[in-house]
Amino acid sequence: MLEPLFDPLIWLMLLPLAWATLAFVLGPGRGAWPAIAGLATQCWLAFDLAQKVGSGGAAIHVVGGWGAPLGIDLAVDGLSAAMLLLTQAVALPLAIYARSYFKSDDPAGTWFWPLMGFLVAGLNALFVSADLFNLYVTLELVGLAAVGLVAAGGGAQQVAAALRYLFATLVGSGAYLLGVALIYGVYGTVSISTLLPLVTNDAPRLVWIAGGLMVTGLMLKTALFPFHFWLPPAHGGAPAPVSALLSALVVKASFYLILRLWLGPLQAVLPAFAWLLALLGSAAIFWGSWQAIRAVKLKRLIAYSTVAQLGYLFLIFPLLADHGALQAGVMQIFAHGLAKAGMFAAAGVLIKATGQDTVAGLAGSVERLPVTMFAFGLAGMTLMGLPPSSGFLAKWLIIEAGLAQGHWIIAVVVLAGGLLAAVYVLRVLRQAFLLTPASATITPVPRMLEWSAFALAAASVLLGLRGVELMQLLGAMA
Amino acid sequence: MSTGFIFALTGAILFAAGLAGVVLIGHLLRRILAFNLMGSGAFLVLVGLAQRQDVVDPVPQAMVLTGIVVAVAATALALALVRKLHALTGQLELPDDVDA
Amino acid sequence: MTIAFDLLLALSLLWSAWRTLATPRLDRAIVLFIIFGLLMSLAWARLAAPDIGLAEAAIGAGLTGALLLDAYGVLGRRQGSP
Amino acid sequence: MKRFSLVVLVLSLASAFVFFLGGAMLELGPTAIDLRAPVAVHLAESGVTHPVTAVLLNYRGYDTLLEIAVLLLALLAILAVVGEAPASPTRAAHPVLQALARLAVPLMVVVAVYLLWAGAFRPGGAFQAGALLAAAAVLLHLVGLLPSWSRPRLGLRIGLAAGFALFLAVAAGLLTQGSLLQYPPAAAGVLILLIESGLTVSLALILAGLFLFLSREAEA
Repeated sequence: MLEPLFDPLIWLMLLPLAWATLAFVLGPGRGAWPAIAGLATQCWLAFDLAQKVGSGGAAIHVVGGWGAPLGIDLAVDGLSAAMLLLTQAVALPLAIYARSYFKSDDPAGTWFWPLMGFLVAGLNALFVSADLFNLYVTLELVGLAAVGLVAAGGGAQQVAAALRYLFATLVGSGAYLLGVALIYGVYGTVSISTLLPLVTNDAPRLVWIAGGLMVTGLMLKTALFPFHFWLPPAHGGAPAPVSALLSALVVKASFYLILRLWLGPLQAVLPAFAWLLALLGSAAIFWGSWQAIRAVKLKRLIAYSTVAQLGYLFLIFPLLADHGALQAGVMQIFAHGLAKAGMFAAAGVLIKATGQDTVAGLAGSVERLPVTMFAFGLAGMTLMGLPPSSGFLAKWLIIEAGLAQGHWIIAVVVLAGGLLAAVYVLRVLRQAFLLTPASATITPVPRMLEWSAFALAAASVLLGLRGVELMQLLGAMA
Repeated sequence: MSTGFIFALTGAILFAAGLAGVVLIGHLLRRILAFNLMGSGAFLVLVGLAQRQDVVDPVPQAMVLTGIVVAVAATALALALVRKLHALTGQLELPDDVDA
Repeated sequence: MTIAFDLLLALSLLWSAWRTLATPRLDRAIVLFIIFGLLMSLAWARLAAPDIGLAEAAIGAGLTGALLLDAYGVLGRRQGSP
Repeated sequence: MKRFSLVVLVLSLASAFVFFLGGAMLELGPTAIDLRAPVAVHLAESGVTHPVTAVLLNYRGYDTLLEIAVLLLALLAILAVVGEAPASPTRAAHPVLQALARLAVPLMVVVAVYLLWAGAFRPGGAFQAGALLAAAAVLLHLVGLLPSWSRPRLGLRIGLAAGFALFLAVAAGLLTQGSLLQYPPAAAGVLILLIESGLTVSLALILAGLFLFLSREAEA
């Protein structure tokens, strides 16, 4: 009976809750080491779990021993295992980064560690949950932790951004909750596995309304165009490690949930909205890229790039009949997650070094901070979709799935988006290659900051060479 | 017309009214009120619709207890942010978002 | 008879919610919101959910109301008229 | 004018939404799953006799675990937002009010203990008890007998986190029984009472903290 005691699935959720609580009790500014030790263990657990799922199929943990629909089930299939892997793999380098980033007197860092712990716990709990109401609680955990991180110790702009974000995320989960209420009203259960055979094409109208509410709420949380208004101030205004966590992971969590509903309990209902989502995704690519090209501030540029890159994820919905489209979506989640975390981390170094957050102020960075600019370039390569990066693989898979099903328009959107990404990435790099103005002063930054940014960006490129393993993992669907 | 159904319908109207309030009202304290109305509406739908035959169902009731606690947590955080914003800017509405 | 009471309660809920959003004075809006919370506890009692009724009265109306009034006291005082 | 058309648009969308939703609600037949039967059947093994408490702390206890995390997290986020500020001096209320509060608070504590104990077999439980204790603290603050909190010292931090930590430890310890939160039927009642007692104290501190940490900052 010792096996459940070491179930990696459950410890991926318990461990971050434990170190978050410990960090809170330890007090203001403390808790970095428990966090890093915890995250390192979680990385190992996530790998272990992915291997088990890859070879043995989906893993289930029956909380309380009751079993759905009376109790709550936790389930991990290939998709969940991939998301867990990405979360730990991004969070660990960012924790190492954050330890050097927040000086001891930085008010933004006072409660960073417990907040980050609850954020990671919420994300992991979300990826393993197989119960619609439990998912609502995890959504709130993620949302409130993210808002707290954005607002922490900030000035008026940051607080305003956090409020905007808070209202968006609360309305989003409110709409999701009403959808769950309607589903419970119709079927008498909120367990995904129990709902799966019950929801059919001739479902009552209420189920369609519920599906619409849940997906709309989650779109708001994912910042899909035209619901992206809250993202640029929040991701652009937060401290760099927070921006990185938010852009790489938090918006992906609500997207994952849309995908989960789409492939799972609401598969009879949601595909009716497929082209609407793809249309909004295309609009997001063009609008986000255009705003990134025009942005004055560096982190604002990167935040708008997130709006654009999220658009690609929604292009896969009309293509999901083909398994390749799911692979494309997950590859894009990984590519953008790693690249954007690396890019925000690099931006944080540049801002610390130059003391300002404008694109124009980057002149001369290449000679002063070569590692960081190289990291920025590598991450940019992934965003543009240049081979051999994972971004290339993701976009290639989308184009392939689109052409295979005769939807060449999707291929056109992807190619145009890549060109626009090249414009805003090259805009930054060109500025960095300019000669240093005589007046510019560059503050030295800790080496650890530069190298953790570099590790993330390099991983986003190298993943392109090892994409096959990830694809195999996805084959293990429930 | 059962008690459950009446309150489920009331909940639907409250949710819509609260949502409209969150979208239309700029004053932040009122927006928090509107958000709370929206939440109460969703809770009423959850219990009311499940009990539309007027038979007690403890499962949605427990869910609503969870939801109420989450709602007060969110409300308190929102109030903290509004008070901070007011202390910093003297405003009770969100300033325009600018990139400069 | 009970249906009539339920309908009356539902209408009072909607009325207090409407007044909460529409009344021009902020302090009245908050008081109306607390009244709304108390009416909600009544509704929970009608739905045979006394646990929620207790929690709603203590947390929904009580604590949330106290938080709102405290915030109003500070923000309203600083701003002059609401 | 633009504002007016926006109001009209949103209100008509909201009305249309209510119309469709209400209409769709009327079409419903009976549900495919009815959880009332399993809730009742397993009540004897759940350790409590009140069905809502059984759902809240046993069948769906995992929801409650995460919910306490949300509450602790909200307090943490508030601390991160408001930062450090000196405790504001409290203004003493009228002596009659203070006397009334001194009378009311012990009564509230007694009722809270009753609610906690009653939760096992009738309406009540940790949430209601904790909320009542928090209300007592807020009352003491309002009449000037309890100052607002300036910052969470170690003792207070332990108190705030203890309920959640205890719940988490019990949940993880029960992994030896086969899964998270799998109470052995014989010990379920005691374990649930233990968790609820811890939660009552921490919930009272957290809910009071939501008020007392916020209250001080604004008066500075």
